[in-house]
Amino acid sequence: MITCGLDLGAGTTKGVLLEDGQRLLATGLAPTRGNPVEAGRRVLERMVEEVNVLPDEVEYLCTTGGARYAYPDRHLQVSDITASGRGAVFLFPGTRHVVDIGSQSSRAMSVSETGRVVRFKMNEKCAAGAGRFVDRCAKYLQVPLDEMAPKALAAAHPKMISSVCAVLAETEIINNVADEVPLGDILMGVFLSLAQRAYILMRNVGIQPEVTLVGGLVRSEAMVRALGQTAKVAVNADSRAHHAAAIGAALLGHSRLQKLGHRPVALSAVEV
Amino acid sequence: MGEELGATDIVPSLEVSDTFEEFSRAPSLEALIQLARDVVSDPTWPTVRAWTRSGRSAVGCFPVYTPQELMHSMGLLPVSLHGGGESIEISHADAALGSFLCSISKSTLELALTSRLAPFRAFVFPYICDVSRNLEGIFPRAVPGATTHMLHLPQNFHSAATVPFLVAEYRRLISKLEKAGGEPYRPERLAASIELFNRQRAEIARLTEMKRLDPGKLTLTESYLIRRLGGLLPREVHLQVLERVRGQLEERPSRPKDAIRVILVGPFCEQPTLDLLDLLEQVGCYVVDDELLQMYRWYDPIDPNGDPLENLATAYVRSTMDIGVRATPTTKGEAILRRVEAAPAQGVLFLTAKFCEPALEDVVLYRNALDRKKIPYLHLEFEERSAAYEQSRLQLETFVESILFD
Amino acid sequence: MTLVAGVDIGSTTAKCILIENGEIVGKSLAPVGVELVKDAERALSQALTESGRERREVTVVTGTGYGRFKVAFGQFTVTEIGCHAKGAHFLFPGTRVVLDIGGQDTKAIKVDPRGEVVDFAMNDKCAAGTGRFLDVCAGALGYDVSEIGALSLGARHPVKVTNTCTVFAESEVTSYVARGKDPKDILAGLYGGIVSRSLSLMQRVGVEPEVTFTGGVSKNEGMVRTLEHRLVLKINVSPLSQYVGAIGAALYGLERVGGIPA
Amino acid sequence: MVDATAEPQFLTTARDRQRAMVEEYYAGLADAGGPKKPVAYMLVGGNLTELVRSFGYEVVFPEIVALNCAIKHVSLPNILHAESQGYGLDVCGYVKNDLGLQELGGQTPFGRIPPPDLLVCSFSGCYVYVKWWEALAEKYGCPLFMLDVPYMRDDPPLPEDVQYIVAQLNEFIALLEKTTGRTFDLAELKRMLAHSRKAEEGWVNYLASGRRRPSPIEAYFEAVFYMFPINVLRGTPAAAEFYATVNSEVDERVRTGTFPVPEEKFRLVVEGVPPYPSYRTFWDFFRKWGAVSVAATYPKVGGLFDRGFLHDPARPLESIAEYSLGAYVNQSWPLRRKLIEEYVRDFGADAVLIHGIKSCRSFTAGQGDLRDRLIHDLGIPTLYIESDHEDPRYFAPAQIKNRMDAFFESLDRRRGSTPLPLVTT
Ligand SMILES: Nc1ncnc2c1ncn2[C@@H]1O[C@H](COP(=O)(O)OP(=O)(O)O)[C@@H](O)[C@H]1O
Ligand SMILES: Nc1ncnc2c1ncn2[C@@H]1O[C@H](COP(=O)(O)OP(=O)(O)O)[C@@H](O)[C@H]1O
Ligand code: SF4
Ligand code: SF4
Ligand code: SF4
Repeated sequence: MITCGLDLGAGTTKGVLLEDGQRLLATGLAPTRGNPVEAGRRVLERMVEEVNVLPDEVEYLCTTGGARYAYPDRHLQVSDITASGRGAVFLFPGTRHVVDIGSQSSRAMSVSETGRVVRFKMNEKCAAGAGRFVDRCAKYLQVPLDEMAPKALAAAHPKMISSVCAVLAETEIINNVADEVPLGDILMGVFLSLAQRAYILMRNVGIQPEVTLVGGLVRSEAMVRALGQTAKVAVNADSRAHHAAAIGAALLGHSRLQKLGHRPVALSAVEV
Repeated sequence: MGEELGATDIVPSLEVSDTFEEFSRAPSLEALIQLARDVVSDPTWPTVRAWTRSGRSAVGCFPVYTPQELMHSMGLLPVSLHGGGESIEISHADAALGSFLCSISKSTLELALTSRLAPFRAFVFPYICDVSRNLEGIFPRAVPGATTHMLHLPQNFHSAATVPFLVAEYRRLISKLEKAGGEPYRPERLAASIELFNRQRAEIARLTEMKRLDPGKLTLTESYLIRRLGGLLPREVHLQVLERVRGQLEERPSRPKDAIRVILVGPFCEQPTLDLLDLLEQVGCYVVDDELLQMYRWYDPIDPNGDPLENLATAYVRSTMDIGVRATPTTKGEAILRRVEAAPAQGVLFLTAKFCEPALEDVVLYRNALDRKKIPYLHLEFEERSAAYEQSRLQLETFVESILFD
Repeated sequence: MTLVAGVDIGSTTAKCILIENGEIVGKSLAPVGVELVKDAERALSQALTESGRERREVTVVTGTGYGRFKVAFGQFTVTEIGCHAKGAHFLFPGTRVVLDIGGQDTKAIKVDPRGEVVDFAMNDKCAAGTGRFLDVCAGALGYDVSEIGALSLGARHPVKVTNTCTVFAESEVTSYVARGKDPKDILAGLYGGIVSRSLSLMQRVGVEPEVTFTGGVSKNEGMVRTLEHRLVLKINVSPLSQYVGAIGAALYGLERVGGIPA
Repeated sequence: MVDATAEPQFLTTARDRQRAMVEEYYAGLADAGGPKKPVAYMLVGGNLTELVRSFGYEVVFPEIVALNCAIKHVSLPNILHAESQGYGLDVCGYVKNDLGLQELGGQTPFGRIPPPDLLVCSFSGCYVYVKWWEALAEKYGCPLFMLDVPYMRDDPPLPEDVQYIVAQLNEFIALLEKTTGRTFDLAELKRMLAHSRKAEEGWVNYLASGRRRPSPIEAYFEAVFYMFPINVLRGTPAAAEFYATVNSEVDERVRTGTFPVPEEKFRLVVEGVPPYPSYRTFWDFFRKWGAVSVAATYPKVGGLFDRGFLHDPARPLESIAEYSLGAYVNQSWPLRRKLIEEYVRDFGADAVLIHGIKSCRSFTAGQGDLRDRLIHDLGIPTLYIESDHEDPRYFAPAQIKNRMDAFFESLDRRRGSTPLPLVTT
């Protein structure tokens, strides 16, 4: 029984194929570029090709992420907080606290042993402290995203960024460059500043080990380190955790399918 | 200040007859609700214009506990002010009031500064919080010529001196209202008004009880709109509306769906937008008890015998509900647990107006009690003019899913 | 014959103006980078080159803008608030209110008939509603910010941009583009939002004619039109609007050395 | 320009005495709590210090503890802790500091703050008081007395307002008798009120010296330090003696020509709660421009003694009632505006500075309207600056400095001065 989870995020669209609610068959990723439906379809197509199954063998599709309602060929949609919680516990069964940092938002949640969200907290109105900030810094400092972490981890005296704004922080970074702060220190400062913001959310929810980081920022080892240092806890991380919400969606899809006992018809786009 | 930005676009849309017949004659429940929706969303005060057309005066009442019975008995139309809703743009009020304040205070001032409160002769602000209180202090300059009054609402609910003080306080108000187009105060007329309001509140209580027992019968928004009319229409008319609604609802079939039962705590003063209220039920909640529009529900029946002014004051002291702007030390936690049990509800939705400090502070006390009993809850903040509900939807769905999926 | 210079080191651009005999004789504009001190020097030398003058001819250099203390070679500093007032008064003597929207902040300034600041209001530190907001959103539309001004004219069905946060607005714009919305309509929506926030700031000082619009964003025709429409007022915009701060600074310097103010 | 890095000129003996009094006070709290030395928590606005002390209570003012934490830069951990308990960003910083501190065990750099045995809520001027004390009552379960003080809309207050408070005070006395087992000692209360009156007279003299030109006192930044005795130690002889010391130093200052800034250039009236977490930085921004505050509303949060009210031992309860009505923020906006306008006139001020607090609505809501009236109706130059009284995260030095500079620059210009020489900082 194969179920698909699609996480239609603001920055990137992530997908997974899951077999019997247990085995990850494939993961896929594509930039969303404002068109989640197309991105979702592309991710699905590629995954199906990769593992060589017929599209029809994917029996249930559950969407999540900001554009979860936009994708017509779904059977169910769930919120990305619900999904991330499930996904994190799937990857690290001991998880009781999840931090999710994506391109535009950061959230913290506490979860039960089944991955059910017990309490959560997110920033609503302001994108400060989210991945977009990292992207802009990368662009400005001309360091590709993947090369940020090694440089940041070598920092001797990380320089924190005080500006709250994901856009205006650039100016502060300019000043740091002007003051000849080493690149590594600026980069690590960026991650530590994000961690600081995430930590406030985490405290609001209540921190309980194990803590798992999910979302795009998990790709950066420097972010994992920064979060661990700031919150003074060990942080589970795994590159598959970028797909945590997609995994969670696939899992919930699986349990729905089991409950129903048969494959339902797809919902068409009901609302945005 | 002085120039009239925005005032130019006040174009009265809805017209209401000064007999308010259309409300008691609406052909169906749906038609009535549509009418209510139109009236509530019209920033040009159609019911107030209808009332004042024959030379009568209207009083704007800021939430929560204004003694509307008293105004009614003096031949005035008490109208609940709930800010500007989604339709108005804040461009003047921020400057006068500051940015870190609830929407209702800002948009109420914005209405004043753009001459949209011209149909009113007087305004009453109760001391429910520092914002309401300070707003009163800057209001007269915004609506020159109108009377404004700050009503001190006592917070000592145990002193023998409180009722006499509140009676004296009401008398201050009376003398102001008499100068603002009110007929002279007469106790027997107040007693009659109290009886009328008792009947109106009893009907509202029936309506909310119906929603509690059979939440598929009417939506939260429907129930809200019907209640909200009470602050806009003459009370006699509203009573008729309520009685007809009761009859129509009895015949309406219930359409139950798979939803969780929650109680809604926090919006006792500023009111969420209709879209947000819709959203609560769309994502799969049944709101079986709420704090919306406290002003029409603040008393048990008021004793119609004896000195009516004293009875009105006693009612405030004895039987107002535990909301954020009424001091109830050491019992807040228990109160929320009782309400959850009485509903009965599976969870609590805290929906507080952004920057509403009294509500924010209570949430913590409530949360502590709910945590002890492991009752799920969600806290959201709302603003009048936030058209983006995606973040609220996300959080609401997560909350519902956390209860629905195990 | 006093030649004076004003150097405005903004958050986004460095501007320099040379004034002689009450007339502007040279100007320069360049983006600011990481070394503000050098940017300031470069702004001045470019303006000199452009006008064929030499450094030693300049009697006084006055610095303004958020990087004013980096105009290390200057003799005086004045805040950009004072300079925008003075500069706007110079260009439009009837100015009573200045609205300056630059790269990172927005200011409303009330001035008296002599061009002195009576009152001012500024926004909080957030990129919402500033030039940066437009830069980012223009990027999401696939344009440069200098192209979007004319583009928005003639919008018929402005979209509603619900997010004020620059980051959120950027993806809102992206999704409108993906849905095939007309860039005209998206821009009109963006301008509407910025203008609302600017009006609220202007209300703080009180709106009265004449209103002069300064700063880089005033070069955006669509913004000018939207503002005029909402104010129901014709507003002053000079071709030199981005230089207004530098003009004011130069004039302050002139006064200081006893020259004839304009 | 003034060298902003130099120490401001304090009245050193008085300042030392004040420091010692604060230390003694906190030291005295070390073993307080419980039946032998019970602790009452009280609020500054409309406080009942004398009455509660006459029953042998030690008094704690969480607002003052909070501002002390902020000045000492230790408020943020407390605030963050309260936020992690669910207190939102927009809740008053004092409340968050206190509730965070309580949860963390009450330890401060100036001593441990004991938990309350009695909560006295004088609801005078701030609704947050009610909410704050509710939270403490829910946490500690100790008795709470709510003194409902009518908002001051009429000056002088109506007799029914005073009667209402006196009736509540009598009920409070009965409660105090019950909780302490002591009987009310009227003579003792009168003695204490006499001490208070003396202190109040001294304080009023101190404040009045701001009328001199140049002003020998800093009526905002410096006066804040001298508010401690008038709010916390009223009813003791020490408070009265303290103001005698202060005033003799003010005289000394006039004689020797030592002033808060070497050259007084601008005389200000200041409205609003100070930005305690960045107190010195803020002050330096002023001193740099030769600006001195000659009168301020904030030092009157405890009571408007300088407008004629003094405690009266001959009318003990009535005068306590009148006192509690008179807290500055319990004045309606028309009365607040009148006071500020009078200060501008009586103290010969050049301008008004309003410091708005993001998390305090009581003081702040409507300050924009005040600003507007002062500038546009009365032509008084006014600057509005916003930050916080407790939360260091809200202080944006560069922006605040820019606004100050622009403001003083324009004031200076109106006097016909020219731009500032460059200082590279
Ligand atoms: N190698 C990397 N190093 C640092 N950050 C990364 C890396 N890869 C991705 N990211 C961050 O992850 C973000 C995308 O996260 P994602 O969870 O996919 O967001 P969304 O779901 O909102 O689209 C990007 O904005 C980027 O900042
Ligand atoms: N040709 C143009 N058309 C439209 N907008 C422009 C143009 N040039 C600059 N801008 C806008 O002006 C902003 C810079 O304004 P400026 O006043 O120079 O800022 P600052 O003084 O803060 O450096 C840019 O962010 C951009 O949005
Ligand atoms: S501060 Fe920056 S990230 Fe935050 S709302 Fe403003 S623009 Fe967005
Ligand atoms: S919403 Fe809250 S803060 Fe605003 S007026 Fe009402 S009670 Fe006061
Ligand atoms: S007056 Fe302001 S600072 Fe004081 S307790 Fe009330 S809200 Fe807080």
